[in-house]
Amino acid sequence: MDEPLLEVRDLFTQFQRVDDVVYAVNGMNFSVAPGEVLGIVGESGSGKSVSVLSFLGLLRDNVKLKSGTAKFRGTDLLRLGRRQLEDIRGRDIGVVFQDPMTSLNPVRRVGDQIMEGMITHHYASKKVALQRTIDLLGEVGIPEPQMRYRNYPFEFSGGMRQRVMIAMAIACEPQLLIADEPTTALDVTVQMQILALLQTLREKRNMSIIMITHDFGVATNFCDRIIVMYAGMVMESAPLAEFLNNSVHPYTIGLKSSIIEVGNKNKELVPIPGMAPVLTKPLNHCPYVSRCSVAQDRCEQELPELLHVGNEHYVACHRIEEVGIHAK
Amino acid sequence: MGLVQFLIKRVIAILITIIIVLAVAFTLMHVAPGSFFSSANISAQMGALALQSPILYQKYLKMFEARYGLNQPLMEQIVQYVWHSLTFNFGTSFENPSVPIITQLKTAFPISASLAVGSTILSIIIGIPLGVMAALKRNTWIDSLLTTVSVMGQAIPSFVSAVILVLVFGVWFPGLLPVNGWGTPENAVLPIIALSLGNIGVVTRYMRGSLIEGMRQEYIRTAQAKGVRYWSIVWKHGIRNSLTALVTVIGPTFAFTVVNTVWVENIFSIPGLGTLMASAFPSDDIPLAVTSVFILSLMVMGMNLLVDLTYGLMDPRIQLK
Amino acid sequence: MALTIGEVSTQKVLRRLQSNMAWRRFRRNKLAVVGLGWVIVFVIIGIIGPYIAPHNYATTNFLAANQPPSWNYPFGTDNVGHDMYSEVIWSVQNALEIAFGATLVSFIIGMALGLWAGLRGGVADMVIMRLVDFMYSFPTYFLDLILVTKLGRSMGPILLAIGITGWAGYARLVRSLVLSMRHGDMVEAARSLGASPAHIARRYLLPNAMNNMVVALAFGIPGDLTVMAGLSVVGMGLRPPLPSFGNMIAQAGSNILGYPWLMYIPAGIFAITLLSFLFVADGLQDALNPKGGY
Amino acid sequence: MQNSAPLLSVEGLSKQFQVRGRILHAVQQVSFEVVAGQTLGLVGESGSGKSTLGRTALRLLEPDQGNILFDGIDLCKLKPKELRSKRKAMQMIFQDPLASLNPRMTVGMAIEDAMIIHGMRSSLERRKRVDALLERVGLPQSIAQAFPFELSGGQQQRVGIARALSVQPKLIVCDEPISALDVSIQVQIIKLLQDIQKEMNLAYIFISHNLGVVQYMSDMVLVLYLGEVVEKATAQQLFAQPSHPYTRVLLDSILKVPESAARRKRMSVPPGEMPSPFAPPTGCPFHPRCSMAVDRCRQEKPHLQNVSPNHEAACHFAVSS
Repeated sequence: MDEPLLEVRDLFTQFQRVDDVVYAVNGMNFSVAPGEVLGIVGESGSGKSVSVLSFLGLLRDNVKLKSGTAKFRGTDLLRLGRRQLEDIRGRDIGVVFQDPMTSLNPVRRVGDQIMEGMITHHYASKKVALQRTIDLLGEVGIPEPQMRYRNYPFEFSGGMRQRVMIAMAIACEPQLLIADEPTTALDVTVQMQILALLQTLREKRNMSIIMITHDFGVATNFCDRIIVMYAGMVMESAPLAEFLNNSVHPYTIGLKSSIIEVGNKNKELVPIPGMAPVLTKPLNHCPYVSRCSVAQDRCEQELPELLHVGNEHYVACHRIEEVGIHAK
Repeated sequence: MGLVQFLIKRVIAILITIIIVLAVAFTLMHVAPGSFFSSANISAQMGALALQSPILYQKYLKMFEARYGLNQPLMEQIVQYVWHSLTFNFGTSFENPSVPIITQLKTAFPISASLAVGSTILSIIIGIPLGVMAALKRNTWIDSLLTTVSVMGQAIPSFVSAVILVLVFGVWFPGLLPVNGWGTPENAVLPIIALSLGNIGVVTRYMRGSLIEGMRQEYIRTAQAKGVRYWSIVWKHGIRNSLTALVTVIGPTFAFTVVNTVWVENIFSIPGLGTLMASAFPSDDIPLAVTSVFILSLMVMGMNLLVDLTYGLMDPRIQLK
Repeated sequence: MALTIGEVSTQKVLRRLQSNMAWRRFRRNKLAVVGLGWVIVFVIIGIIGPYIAPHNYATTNFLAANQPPSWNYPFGTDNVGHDMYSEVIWSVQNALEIAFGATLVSFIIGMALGLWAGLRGGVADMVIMRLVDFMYSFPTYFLDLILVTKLGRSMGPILLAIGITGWAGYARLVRSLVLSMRHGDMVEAARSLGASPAHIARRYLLPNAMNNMVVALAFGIPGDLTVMAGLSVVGMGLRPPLPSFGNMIAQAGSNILGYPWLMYIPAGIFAITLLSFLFVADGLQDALNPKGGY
Repeated sequence: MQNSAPLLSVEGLSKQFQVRGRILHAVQQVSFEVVAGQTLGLVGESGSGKSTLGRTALRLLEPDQGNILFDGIDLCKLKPKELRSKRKAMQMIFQDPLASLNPRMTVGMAIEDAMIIHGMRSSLERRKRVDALLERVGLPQSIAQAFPFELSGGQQQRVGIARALSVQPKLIVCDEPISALDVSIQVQIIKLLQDIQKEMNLAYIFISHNLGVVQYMSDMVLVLYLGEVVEKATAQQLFAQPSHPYTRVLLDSILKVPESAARRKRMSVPPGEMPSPFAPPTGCPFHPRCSMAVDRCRQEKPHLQNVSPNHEAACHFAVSS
């Protein structure tokens, strides 16, 4: 396999709140190969966004602890100073956020906002950057870009705003694009347009994408590899084919049988009982144990490790053998 | 195009406000029982004359009535008064009948205006960097110090800080700066300081709050994701956006500054509108009192108009509405 | 998380818990606590003042005029021999009447008009908001001056004047609170339950607007105190010898070079009082409207 | 299927809003029926008017046109007081349960409030009923003393359901009741809604942008586009034979978890975005995005017509396709 573009090992992130500490990410491990599209799937509070934003230094300032390594092309991002990290953000790694309305500065022209990154990184001169901004707007599918670059965000529709965000993220031709729930705020038809756009851009540039989403449909149709997160941990990680056919973790299986889809009217929906744990204490056992149908004593005592079970397939479960056999 | 329409609308609104205020003030001052012009008051003032010399009394009464238009129907009096005021024809005061009020205003108004405007500008110039500092050093000792000091500045009225300044520069260190009068640039120093303390507090606190709020917005994170340098983010996305919001507090702040000017002028014996007012009100010199109020209110309304315009120019979302 | 409390009267317990949380946040703000202490002392002096003041505020004694602070006259005397100590004590009472009386008048007018405008909408809203804009477009202090000229320079008229000119801010606040809630899911849910407008106002709107209102009220008090004293500065405050901080400060101003103590003490106490009210208001703001978790 | 008399029958319902002088036709000429014990699904993208329709059908918003017959009574003719007392038969569940609950009421008080409004039972009985309701929606009784913000999203939605049930309604409008919830919680809530529907013979109007959920829940489905019904069919027919091009575009845009890696969906680009509801296109509202559009579609507005029994579509080509 290729040398990974990004390799994250043992990442921990904690937040200080007024009265307590939130253990948001509890030992996250994953890597992204050049050109790969990785999907990180999880429910709210599973730490899927936090884990990625934390090594990019994009979290608010109440982070209490950040540990582990996040090697991007050999450089550990967690060891970089603010200035060095700024050099990488926007130039080598672009980010698209969920809500394009609040993620754009409402009182600055979109053209200026797109040019800002290029000028910061001395990627292009002002004049070139302007031309490139217009080209980018055209490339992401905004009609009449030579007029529209002077508009303000509120003059665009939701889908168009997200296109502007994407143009901004790819302005300096990054090798890695992080898309944090980029279609969650959008209607299904627009979601499809945005995903199609991302796919085209990726193919043209051969950049890697990390797609953070709570939507299994989006992840499985868009990504090459899927990571399922729960309580700040990776529960299961597998290449798409393996994930679709052989996923074994009780949580993954529970989620799969909770998905309500068109055409599955007769599918038996099996709800996962209970709710996600409150992460105000360090984890010392499997976080899924209280909701798991196959849990044993051991699951309440030990934290499961992420183990390789073959075919680039990783699972964090004490009951892996029993479950695995059961699932097949 | 939208802006011109907006401007016309606002000017009309101001005109209506002024007319209402003038009409109400006139009615209150001239007609309501107990006013200077009520028959009870007139007979009390001139009763003795009526007994001594009824003819002279009648003559004086006629003159008095003609002079203040009392012989006309009330509605006409009001209309006339409003029209006169709008054309800056204020007549003469009771105390000083030989000098038209407009002449008095010509010296007093520039003094008050320069104090109010000067201190507003000074407060903005000083308050913004202090507010930015407090916001960026949030929850440190610098922040607590700045916040506490600005609360104190806000809480202590200008007439109290003015007397403290008089105490300091009049009693403790006399001769350093003049503590009363007007005419030299030095004369303006202490009054402007007294006026500005509170406003600096307001601007600092507002700027702090709005910058903290602004730096929490998601577009800040977007700028960070683009790799934009910290200070560039603070300036381009934080401070610039906060300034737009700051413009909106300048209106009310200026209104309060004008009131404070009245007080400070009295403490430092500055011959501005406030001093005129302080001599007019207690001695029931109604034309002068109402006129000073009118001029000062006009100043406030003018500033409000300017503020609205600036806001309209700064925020593209308003322009296009 | 879900609380487990005994079976009895849990609602009251919870209310207490909630107010405890607010109190805990308030207590964290040291300045607010100190301010509250001073406000309490101030209120007590205001109530018992007439009984503890050694002299009547109007008692003059020319033999003891212009004395610096001494054992007999702790705050000194002025040019007609008023005991400043007694004068300060009497002034506290007047200040309190304004602080709570005038502010309350404004508050009640503002709340009523704001509720009316926000709930009824339409023409009522338009008229009230025009009135609010009107009150906002020039300093109400000038209106107070004109009103006091008309109504007279004693306690009642001044209180009334300040009260009936100061409501615009409260009205605007209540209206905006009501409007923000009126079209929100909470009120929609209550309406879909079949709640009457009166029920919605009483059980949903007012309880949720109250915290903001209390904070606004607290911020209003120092403002009204300042305006009252400001009337004295241009010679239109309480008619002397009625005692007020404004009068003392205005009078001392003219004698400051000769008898500075006449200024130190009243101005100092007045400033500390205003600060205390503002710190308390600030503390209430943090305690009642905490913004987000982190 | 349509044998029993409908519980709710809506005819020609229209609702428009005025936004800064411009008229927005949020709902236009919509007719439908809801049978007791059954579910009517409303689907459409944001801005299609589905939420407005749900609210107008309950007369929470005043309709501009149309009739609403609920349980044999014309809702539009009721006086406000009569309407309020009728509300206990028709309830609502919201997308954001936290926003729909009063933050100053405990869960118990919130559920009780509905009973208080309708003058139900003594306080003791109310409490008993609160306990019973909490148990029914799967919450522990101790939660009655908690405040809404202390609960998880799923728990909050259960409280919303308990409150709606407290007055024993016949119809509940569910406005995106699960779209704010996590996948694993969604199924819990769906199951709960289905169970109580069976138990209490409830009718639902189920509003959602998620076609899968709508298919799962509904007996009949209305597809809305720019405030108009473009297709109306039994759930079975709609998903088996979508007749309106818009319905087909919607169904095409859905990303299902594929059975294998080879069968994942090609991201085809459905054309265009929903036009501004302020300036809807002439003729068929969908024509600018429709691959089949011809001149006739640009000029002539298609009306709902039968495609097959219980299946109508508003498309000039509906029958032939």
